[in-house]
This record gives sequence, C-alpha cells and structure tokens, in this order.
Amino acid sequence: MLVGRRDFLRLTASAGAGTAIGGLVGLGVTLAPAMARAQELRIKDAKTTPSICPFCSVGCATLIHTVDGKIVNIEGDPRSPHNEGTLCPKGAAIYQLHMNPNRATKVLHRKPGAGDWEVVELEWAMDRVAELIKKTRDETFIEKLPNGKLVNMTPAMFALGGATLDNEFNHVCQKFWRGLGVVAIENQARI
Amino acid sequence: MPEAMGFFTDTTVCIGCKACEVACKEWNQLPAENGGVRELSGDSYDNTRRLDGIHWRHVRFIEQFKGPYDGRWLMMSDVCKHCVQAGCLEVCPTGAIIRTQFDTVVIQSDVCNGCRACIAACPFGVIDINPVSGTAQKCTLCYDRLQVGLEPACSKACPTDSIQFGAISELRTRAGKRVAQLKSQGVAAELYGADPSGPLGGLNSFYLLVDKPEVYGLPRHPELPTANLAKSGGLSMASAAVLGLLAIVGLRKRRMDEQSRGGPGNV
Amino acid sequence: MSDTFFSGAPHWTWLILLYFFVGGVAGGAAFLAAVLDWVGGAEDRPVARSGYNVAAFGAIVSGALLTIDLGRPLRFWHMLFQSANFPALMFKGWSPISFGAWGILLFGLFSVLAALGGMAEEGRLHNPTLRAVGGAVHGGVAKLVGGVAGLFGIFIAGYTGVLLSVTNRPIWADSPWLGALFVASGVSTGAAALILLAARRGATEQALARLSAFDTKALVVELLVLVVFVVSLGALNKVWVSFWGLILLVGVVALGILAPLWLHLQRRPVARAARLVLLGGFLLRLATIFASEGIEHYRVTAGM
Amino acid sequence: MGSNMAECHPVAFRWPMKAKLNGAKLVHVDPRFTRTSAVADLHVPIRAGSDIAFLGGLINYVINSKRWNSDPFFREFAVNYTNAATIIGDDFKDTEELDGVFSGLVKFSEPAFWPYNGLEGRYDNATWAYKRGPKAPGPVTKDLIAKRAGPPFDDLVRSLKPGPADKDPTLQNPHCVFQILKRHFARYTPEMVEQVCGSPKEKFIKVAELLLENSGRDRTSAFAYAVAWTQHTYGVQMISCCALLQLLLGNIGRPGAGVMALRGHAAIQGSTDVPTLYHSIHGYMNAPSALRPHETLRDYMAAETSPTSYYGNLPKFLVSYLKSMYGAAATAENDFGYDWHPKILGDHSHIACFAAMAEGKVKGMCCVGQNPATSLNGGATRQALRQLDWLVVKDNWLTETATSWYLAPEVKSGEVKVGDNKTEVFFFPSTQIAEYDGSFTNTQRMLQWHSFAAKAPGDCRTDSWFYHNLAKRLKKAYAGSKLSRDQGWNNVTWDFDPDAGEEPLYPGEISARKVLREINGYQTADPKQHLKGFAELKDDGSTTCASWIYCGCYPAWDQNLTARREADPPGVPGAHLKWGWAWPANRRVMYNRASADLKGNPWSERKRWVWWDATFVNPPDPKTGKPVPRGKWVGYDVPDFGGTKAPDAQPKPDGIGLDALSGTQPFIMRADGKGWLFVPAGLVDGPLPTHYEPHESPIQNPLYKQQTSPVHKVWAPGKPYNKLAVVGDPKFPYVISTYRLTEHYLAGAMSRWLPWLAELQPELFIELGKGLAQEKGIKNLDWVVVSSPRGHIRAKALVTDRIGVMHIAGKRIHHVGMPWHWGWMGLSTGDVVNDLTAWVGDPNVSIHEGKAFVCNVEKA
Repeated sequence: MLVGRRDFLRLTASAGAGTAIGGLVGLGVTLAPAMARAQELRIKDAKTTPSICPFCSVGCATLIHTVDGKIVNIEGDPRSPHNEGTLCPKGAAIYQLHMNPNRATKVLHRKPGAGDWEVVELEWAMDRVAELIKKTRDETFIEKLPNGKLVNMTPAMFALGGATLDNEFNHVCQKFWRGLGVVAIENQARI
Repeated sequence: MPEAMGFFTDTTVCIGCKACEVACKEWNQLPAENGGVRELSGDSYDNTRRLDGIHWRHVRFIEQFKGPYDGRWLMMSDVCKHCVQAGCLEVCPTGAIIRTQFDTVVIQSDVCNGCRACIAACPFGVIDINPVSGTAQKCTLCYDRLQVGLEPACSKACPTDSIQFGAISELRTRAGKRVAQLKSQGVAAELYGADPSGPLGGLNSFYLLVDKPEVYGLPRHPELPTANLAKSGGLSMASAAVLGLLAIVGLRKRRMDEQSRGGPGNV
Repeated sequence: MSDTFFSGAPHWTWLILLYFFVGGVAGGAAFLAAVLDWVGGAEDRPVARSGYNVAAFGAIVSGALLTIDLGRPLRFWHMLFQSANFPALMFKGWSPISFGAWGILLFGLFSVLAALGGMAEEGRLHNPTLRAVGGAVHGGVAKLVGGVAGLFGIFIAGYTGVLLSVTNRPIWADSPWLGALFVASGVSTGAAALILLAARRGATEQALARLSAFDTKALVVELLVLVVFVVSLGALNKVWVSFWGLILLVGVVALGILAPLWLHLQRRPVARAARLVLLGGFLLRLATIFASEGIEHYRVTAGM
Repeated sequence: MGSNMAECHPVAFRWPMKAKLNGAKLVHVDPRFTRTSAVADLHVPIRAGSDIAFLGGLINYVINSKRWNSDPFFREFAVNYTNAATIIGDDFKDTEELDGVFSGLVKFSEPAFWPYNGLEGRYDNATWAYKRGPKAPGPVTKDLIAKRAGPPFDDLVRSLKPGPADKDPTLQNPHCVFQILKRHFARYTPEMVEQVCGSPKEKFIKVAELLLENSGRDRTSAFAYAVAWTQHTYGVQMISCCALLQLLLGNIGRPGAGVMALRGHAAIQGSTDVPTLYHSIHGYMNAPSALRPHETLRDYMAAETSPTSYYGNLPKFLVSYLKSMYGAAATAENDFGYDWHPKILGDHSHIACFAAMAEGKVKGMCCVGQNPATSLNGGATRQALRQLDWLVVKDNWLTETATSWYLAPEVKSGEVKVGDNKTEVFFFPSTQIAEYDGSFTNTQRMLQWHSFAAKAPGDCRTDSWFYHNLAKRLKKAYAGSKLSRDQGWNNVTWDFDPDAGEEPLYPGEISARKVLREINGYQTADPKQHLKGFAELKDDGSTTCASWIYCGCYPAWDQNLTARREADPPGVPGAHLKWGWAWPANRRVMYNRASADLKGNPWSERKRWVWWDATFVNPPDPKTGKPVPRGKWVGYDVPDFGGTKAPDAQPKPDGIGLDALSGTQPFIMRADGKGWLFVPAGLVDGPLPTHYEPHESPIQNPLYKQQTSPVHKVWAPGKPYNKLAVVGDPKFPYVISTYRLTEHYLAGAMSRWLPWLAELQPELFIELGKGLAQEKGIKNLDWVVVSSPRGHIRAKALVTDRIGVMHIAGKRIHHVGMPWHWGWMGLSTGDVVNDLTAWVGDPNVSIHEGKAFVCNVEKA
C-alpha cells in the first residue's frame, strides 16, 4: 500500500517538525486512503440507446442513458471510429438540448397584425397551415410559362431547412413540396 | 487496493475546445454560473476564468505575441491536482475530504459543512463553494465512474487526448517520452507535478508545460498550508507570553502598583 | 509574485471578520480577567467579572457567527464529531480550524462558567439551575475555571491569526506574524473593552488606570509586531497600495494605535482611547482579511 | 486552408493531431491565428478571399520545382490519371490573353418570369471543350427523342458519345491542358502571393516545400476546407484550385490524401444528397429546369447524361426516382410521370428566394430547423419576411425567425410597427435527437442511424411528422380533383405510416425505416425485395429507388446497414466498413483506383489501399453463367471501379457507362475517366481557377484588369436593402470575416439556450488587432460599432495580436473578425452579425460572400 506509506511518512515528518499543537494526532482521524461514502453511479440500471451527435458533420456516436424513459446522461460511444468516445463541448452538452427548462413545447399562433402570440391546438394549427398551403398553391400555380414550356410549379412558396435534420425528414420534405409543385426548397447547405 | 490513478495533461495538444468543462458539468450535473447569463471576460477565449465549486475543469488561454500573427497561444485544461500531500484534506475539520483507494482526493458532499478552510488551503485555487449544495466542491476524478471501471468524463471527452487518464506510473512513463520527443524538436517542455520527490509529494494530475508554471496560473513551489503552522503558532505563543508577562507585571496587586508609581517603570 | 497568488479566496468576509474581532476581544478580555483573578487584588474582581461576561457573551456570539457563516449551518457539529461515525470525535491537531472549533467550544464552556460564577457573586442569577451552577464556581474553583477560560481566551485571540496563516492565501500565508499580531490586538482590544465596561460595573479608578497603562504596553507590542509583520511581507507589500492599505495605515496605525497611545501618554480620559483601540482592532482584521480576500487568482494570472 | 478545424470540427481534429504526434506536419493558412493555428507546425496569415492566389502560387511553384520534375511518380499520375495531356480546342482563350476573363463571356438578361438569377454575364463554354476526332456513326439523338425511343434508353445514351479527345502524353503541345495551366499560373509567383495575400514569402515557400516533401509514392498530403472556401463569389473555384493542385501532386483517391470538405451540420451532407435544395433532385441529378432543354423525359436524359462514365446510367437513376415519386401511376407511356414533376424557373436559392420575397413574389414559407432572420443581410431578410402572407417556423427553440415580427431590432427601435406586419405566423415545437429515429449523413458521406430513447414533452413532434401530416391533409383536400395541375400531387405516393405491428412514436408519426426503405429502393413488383446496390437499377420502371447513391444502405427488408456499429479492431488500416454505411456502395475513399499504379499495384507499401489481385479466381457470371477471367480489385476498402475490370482492359468501342472506360481511368464519374485539371464543362465561371477580388475589396485586383469574377451573382442589385461598397471605399476600409466558435453553433438556436454553452462564450465580440485598436482608441472590452453598407451592430472589442494588419499591394490593411452566432433570443444574446453581410454570391452554387467583405469599426 504505497499511498498509505507516503501519507504516514508525511504525517510523521510534519509531527516531528511541528509544534505541540501540530504534533497532536487527530482523534480517530487519518489521512490514509479510504473508501468515500457511497456515491451512486448515475447510469446504474440505465437503458443505453445508440445515437449520433446532432451538431456538426463529424457524426460522433453517442450513447443515451435513460432511466424510466427519462434521459439521465449522454456521452460519447467509445466504439465509434470517428470519435472513440470523445466529444466536443457542444456534443458534451446534448443532454441540455433535451433536459432544458427553456424548451418550447407549445404551438403558437400569431394572427395577421396581432401584437401577441396565442397558444393553439396542434391539430387546429395543422389544419390551418394545410389550408394556407392549398390556397397559395391554387392562387399561384403555373402550368405553362408564357413561352409555352410546361413547368407545373409554383415559385410562391419557400421551404427552408433540413441540414440539421434527418435524411428521412429531407426525403419527406422534398417529396411533399416537389409533389405539390413547389421548387423553392432550400436548407443550410446553401449558405 | 488499486494503483494510484490520475491525469496527465499534455498542454501542447490542447485545442482549447472546453469539451472537458462541459463533459464534467454534464456528468456531475453542475449548474452554469448565473444560469449561463454572463458577461464577456475579455481574457482571450477564457470566460470560465477559474476553477470553483461549479467549474471543476477550466481551460486557460494564454496569448503570447510579439506582434500581429507573431507568437503563440497556449491552452491548458486545469483541474484539481489530487496532490499526494493534499492541503485541503489536511485542514478539513469535518473529515469530509478523504483520500480514496485510487489515491485521489474527494470531498464527500454529505459531510462537508461549508467552512471553506479547504478553499484557502489549496495552493492551486481549485476548490470553492457550490451555491446549490452550499458545500465545498471540486473535481472528484469521477470517483463514481472509477469505482465501476469507467474513465472520468473529461478525459473521455477530450478530443485530442490532451487529458489522459490512467495509472500514475504509466502516465509518468508516457509523459517522459513525450517530453523527450518535444525536446528533440527543440521545444522547451517540462513536466509539472510529475516528480514524487517534488512539491506536495507529486501531483496525481500533472502537466506538460512549455513555459514557466506561473504563466499557466500554477504556483512554482506549491506548499502545504501546515508548513506555516509551527512558525505561526510559535510566534503567537511568544507574543502571548510577552503580553502575559506584561499583564502579570502590570496588573499585580495595588501594593506593588503603588511602589512602582514613583519608580522608573515596569520591567 | 508569491506562490500564494494562485490560491482561491475562501469568502471569509463580514461574518468571519466580526467573529475574529469579537473572538479577539472576548479572548483578550478573558485572558486579562484571569490574570487579574490570579495576580490582582479584590478590587480587581469587578473588572475580572466584566471580563468573563465579555468573554462568555463574545464566545456565544463567535460560535453563532461561525455557524451562520457555514455553507450548511446545521452541519456545524461535523467539526466536532464524525458525522458518519457518531459519536466518534472529530479532531485534527494540525488543522487550526479543527482545533479552533474545539477551542471555541471549550472557551465558551469555561468563560460561561466563569461568568456564571461572577454573576452568582453579584446575585444576579434568578434561574435556580443557573444559580446552582454559578454558585459552584467560586473561590478556588472560580480561579481555576477563570484561568482555563483565560488560557483558551488567549488561544482564541491568536489562533484566528494562525488559521489565516495556515492557508495558501496572499498576505495571510506570506508571514508567520499574523497570529502574534492578533494575540496583541486581542489583548489590547480586550483591555479596551474592559476599560469601557468595567467602569460601569464598579471598577475603581486605579484598576482602570492600571488597565490603561497595560493597554499602552500592549499597543506598543502590537505596533512592533505589526511593523515586523509588514516587514516580513517584503515585496508583497505592494498589495497595500490599495484601499485596504489606507485602512491599515490610517485606521489601524494612526487611529487605532498611535492615537490611543498619545491619549494614554497625555493621560486623557481612558474611554476615548479605548474606543479607538477597539476601532483599530476591528480595522486591523478588516484590512488583513479583505486585502487578501480581494485578490482573485485568475485576475492575477491574466495580469488584471 | 479555408477551415478552422480545431474549433469547428474538434473531434475530427483528433486525427490530424494524432498524425502530428506521428510526425505529420500541420499547416494552417488563415486570416486569423486560431485554436487550429495554435497547435499547427506553421501558421501562415492570408488575406480573406485571396486563397486562389495562394493555391495558384503553390501550383506554379510545384510544377516548376525540381522534385516534381524529377520524381517520375508525379508525371505518371498526371499524364494517366488527369487530363493534363488532353488537348483543348484552338478557339480557347485564357485569362492570360483576355486580361482576366476566359473566352465565351456573354451578357445575361434576366427572364421576366423569374428575374432573380443575380447574373449580369455568363460564359458560353463551347470554346473550353476538348479537341476531338470525329464522332462514330449511329442513330442521331434528336431522332431518338422524336421517336420516343426506349426504355431501354441505351441507344439514346450511345448517341450522345462524342469523338475521341486528342492527347499529347509528352505534355509538349501548347494547347494541351498542362501547357495551358502552366502559362495560366506563371504569374502566381511567391512575390505575387505576398503582394496579394499578405502572406510572407518565406512562409509561403515553406508551405510549398512541405507539400512537395510530403507527396509522392510514399507520402500523401491532404487539404481540409470548410465554408471559408465556399462563402465567396468564387468559392467553387477555390476548391477546384485545390483539387487541381492535389491532382498534380498525386493526392487524390489515395489514403491520407484528398480535398476534404468539413461540412457544418449533422445532416448537411444528407440534405444535399437527399436534396432539400432547389437545384437538384435525388443523387445529384439536376432539377428539371425551364432554362435548359428539359422539355421531355428524353430531352432531359440527352441533356444530362454523360455517356462515357458511370453517369451513363442516369436514365436508370431517373426512372427509378420517378417511380418513387409517382408509383404505379408512373408508366413508360406517360414517361414515368416526368411531366408532372415541377421544373425550376432559374435560381430559387436561399438569397434568390428572399430577394423575390422582398418583392412580394413569395407568399408563404415553412422554416424548419433554420434561422434566416439572423442570416445573410439580416435586415433585408427580415424585411422580406414581413412581406409574407404566412410563415411557419418549426424548431426546438423560439428562434429569431419565429420572433422577428415583434422582437427584430428594427421593430424594437420603432422603425417598423408590429401592427403593420400582416404575416400570419405559426410556431411548432420540435423533438430533439434522442426523441425519434432516423439517420444522418456525415461529412464523410456516411449514414449513421440514431434511435429513439425518450419521449418529447408537450406538443413537440418530429419535423417529418409535420410534413407527413400536412401531406395527409392535402391529399384529402385534392382528392378527386380533375384539374391537370393537381394530377401530379394526386399521383404522388405517400406511404410512410408504420406498418401493422410497428407502434408510432407519437400519434401520427411516420416510420423512419419506411422512409429509408423508399430511399434505398426495391423491386417495383415486390417492395419487400430491396435493391442491394445501384447496379440493380433498371430504366424500365421495374425498380423503384428515390436515391441511386443511397441504394444499398438498406439491402434487405430487415437490414438497416446505417445502424451498424462494428468498428475494425485496432491495428488494421481502418476503413471500418461495418460501421454505418457510406455512399456510394459503402466506399470510404472515392476514386480509390488511383491508389494503385497503372498496372494495379499499390504506389507503395506504405500507401496501399486498393489493388489488383491478378490471381483471384472469380465465380462465373451469375446472370449468364459464363466463366469470368481471373483477377479482381481487392483491398481495405470497397474498390471504386469495375470489380473485375483488369488494369489492361480497353474501352469497348460501342460501350456506354463504365464500358467506355479503360482499366487505367480511375475517375469513373468523369466522361474521360480522368481527374480534371482543366474543367471543360460543369463550372459556370471558368475552366481554370483565377484570382479575383471579393465583391467588396479594399484594393484593385493586383493580378488582372478584371476586378471580380465576371459572372458572380448580385441579387437585388441597386436596391436600398442591398447596398454595396465600391472598391477601396474609404468609408469601409477594413476587411472582415465572419466565423464560428467551438462553443456555439450556427445562429445559436442550438447553443445559446444551453446554459453550459452560453456561459463559455457569453457575448458577441469583434476581434481586432492591437494596431487598429490603438488607432481608434479602442480598449479591450470597449463597446464598438461595426458597420457595412447594409447596417451597423454593436459588439465588445477583443483586442488581440491573433488578427491584425496585413501588407497588401503596398497598402496596410486591417483585418477584423466576428463570430456570427448571436441574436436576440436565448440566454446569451447579441447583435446579428449577418446584418453586415451582402446578397452577393458564387455563380455555380449561389452561396453568399460571408468570408470577405469590408466594414468600418468605431468606438461606441
């Protein structure tokens, strides 16, 4: 027990050089190694789900630990050849993307010209957006250009976003809009 | 009993990303200062500034430039040194601070009563009060992870392996090789705290530096606080003795007092 | 730059400052009371009784201040017993805060006993239990109890300085003289407190005069130790180029030491000098605590 | 170059740092001394926007160096694997002859139906073409289109084959690519580099020498770039210039080599492959356009198919894609529904759309996980947003875009009244990564699956859920419509609901696996029969596959290869082929045939990657049962070549696709199987990279009379919301770059709300040199006002020597820099740096010029 001996020697030395007070040994107190009082491992009994970091494009693999469906920890997956368990500060903060009191969780609606948001029902808002898309599409659809070219499109709606989202989202998004004849589909990759 | 475990921080490969800071906070569930709302420090890219009760890792940024683009930018991730001779552990009056089986120094939060003696005792300014718990806190070298064979959160996260975790003996060998490699490239590299016969019996978190320790905010000769005990105590007692003597002489019974009134004064 | 500049401030501020001051006064008062009990005459007994009262009151206030200052006040007893292994005692002979905690406890115990003894003497105890306890403390027992209280008193006055020195903080750990300085200041402020209080408790002119004369000497000692302390800081004295340096020079040296010394030498009314001594004692702790507390290591490193 | 890898891709930077410990040299060329520079062996300052001058200087230095001319490796690689020996037509005129422009420059007039292309000039690239022999006789394309020939479309593709290109393997012909580029770059001398870039000559030469030392048979060098090379009016040419240099050095298609794009978002590669981008449809096929000859399916194929490369298979890709769109309704008779597919009118890119929006041409917008209110000329963008009839923002946080109608700086200042804004605004909360299933494609083209771990709170739904449930509503709304314009939508297949037995994660949630299955593709007749790779694709509608490049990621109904997590054991070369799945065909290094020499042997033992095993016994052809001769490409990676195509194989005379290429043509996506030093087609701004000044520059172009790229884009020219500085504008004397910090992400939505990140970089700052600070009386942490012709913002000063003055063309020019992560929402707030940027951009890809423009700095 190398450590213990070191501490013991040091104590002896300090006692030898010390004063009467310093020379008093502690009552039932030692500086020798000891087991600290139990510190519960946060991820004990947690379920582990493989995931990927949603920040930059390196694709670091992560492990998500959940207990009873609640996230308790997210850290790097040591198996990954990309990151070998390491993460950057953003990756290390993924936990706070989820467990964060600042998260928005309600659907908000602002009427034209209104000064404030209103909290609305998800289904109502979806109905309203669908209605607006149909209206705009029907009003602005171009089947043929003045020069006779068949184009079957509308330039009057713009879909933005996708580079922080899944491939599956991108497919669904572009299929939806191209299916409707909307071509102005863009994401962060442009800028 | 397992081997002594600790960190070797090779500052020459630190990219100052602060992953260690966040990974530490994530694992140990430490809050951000003022909920994250702060002011720019103006001290290079360092807005953490110091180790304390809610910052158990701190990346320091040191700009050394002679002119535009002419110089170097040193970075170092700092942490508790887990001193082999630990001042905090010595002075702790509650026994909250203990040395673990891994030769690391841990504050048991359920024992500490927040007296803060350890804060002043630490030569490195590592410890401070965590406002949430009201107790003194610092790096535990992820004691809970070590016990189940997991690597500490910070070294695990470190993308460039500037922070390396392992058995101290192995880390010292590795560090020695790295110093030799750097010296062969003409870099003035030195280890700080790797010497078991050096200050505090060596540090279980030691560093590879390319400048003087002070530049990195590290004391050149860190000492135990008790180094002052004998001298300070002795002088206090001497002072008490002198004053005691003066009091005994000066406050004697009136008879003596009257005699001395006409005399040349007290001894 | 001293290596102490890399350490962190423990936030020992107003409560601790008050504790150090009150503890110093109480300790000094107990010490002087004990000396009077042992070497003084019967006419000094009222002064001694006042001393124990100051000590007892100060000890209780000190304990309270110390406890409130803790991050977790309800865990104050962790300093005395091992929380995980109650009732095993918790004591570290090399840690001033540990033996200081015991010191303050014992000082409180003995000074309260001594004070109760004094109060019983004066017939001011009405509670039967207290009267019984106070009554037991008389004669030889009282002298013994007072003596022990006095020894713990001087210990309390001085250990606070040692406590500051047994750290790695600037100023505090940079000189071994802080304990000695606090002893001197404790004794001088203790004397000053007795001068102010004892007059109302039936102390004689002469007893007060002797206290004043003694206080003069204590102040001289304090001044000398202060000079040695400052000299021992060496290059570090640049920290006094600050508000705290001004406090030390004007508040402590000029108002707290030189002015009362001059008043004593002029045989001016002792009360005014005593008030100044108390002020000086307070400011001494203020300057030494806050000058160091204000040094934040990261600013030092960043050259700010 | 062009990247601050340590700060923006810290974990990827793990590997260069490991290489450094093994003796590799790390060079950082950047206008700032960053955290990357701090650990590099050499930092070379460079003026933002002058990278082509630097790279051109390297090219000039390399081809005139002793090492390049004495080591036969370089010439062998260049002559055989690049088009160095190819001869260009006699009519081609270089910038040397036309003082900064190439032959073919013509005026561009904006079409009335969509005048948002931002162009004044464009190149007709006919003169850039290879000099060719006569075309082989055969059916004529035009006739085949008129005849509606095919499927199969092989004859159509064959009809596109041009005659053979002329070559001079001695590289002596003055019209050969090598001689043209040698003349082109001759003026890029080290002295000129110092003048243009401000990079000290000695440091520049050191970089060139390091590159030469570390290239060859035994060693390779790699370049890493990011948006500091793309956000310019000539960004594509910067990357092209680097590729040119790397091809000359033999650093393409080999391990440890290449030009690595460090992309910026978790799925940005995926969102480019699975294009939520206007200009392309799945797998990099160009979107059908009204400006190109794309009238019919066959016109499109004729215009877009490259007959003598793997792109010769484009008809198969396209038909399989159309099948994925329109399902059973897509038949050979109706050209697989090609006419239903919308065509673009021109440039519908980010800025073009906002320019159109500002003029009321865009009525509605759905913004999902993006925050344009803080990007690209923010003031103009927000003004455009106020013209919308409706705006949907779906995000994890209440972003600046969601709140700009009441919190934008111009609204706060009273300049714009909330009530005057008639936009109907919606905000839908989103799920976070752990709360749903899906895949990301990383910067290495690798798809990696992430799994659901925990439920999202409240009304948070996935972003796919949003479009899925809108689609269901719109399907219902248009059901039964007989209008011709609604037929496309009514025929779009929409089957993403989970199959019976699979529980949706949220009510109405899609099955992400089902979406990936459609992307991967299957046999039309039996969707359970997945396609195992793009070699199985057919042009007759019998295969359905949205994305040919992703084909193979889901080779069987129950085999999602993107979810694999099996790394190679330590000590092997480490292609990690069983970790995730990389397109194309799980290849990790593209064009890896180039890692072997002409005979198929590794260039060196050290750089072994893929090679020809002549003794390999092949099984008989599974289709024909015929025996296959011995020999196969083998190695650590999936070979990017015909698997059994021998190094001495010759092109088939009437072959199309890979059959048209020989066994020594590694660049199988190029029409001649070679790496292009000279780009005869595909780039709209010139066949060779040329240094131009940024649109806003403090100096005249020191290299040519032509100041800026003659074809770069300026949107909303002359509009008050897109004012631009003139050359050397005294009101805006400083060069400014915008950039990212490690501690934050993009416009901050994903970082400024996170306490742990917010506290690390709590406020916006401007980094400026000590010299400039002194001139302006600015101290560290002082508030300063930074202005450009578009706007002005406030920031705290961070005075440092990590950025500063440069000596450019005899002038002292101060460089300043600002991170652009801030906005008014979140825990850490600050002014919007993009309020300074302009709507000018690259003509190839419409990206803006955010890395080099001009500004003024004053103490606040």
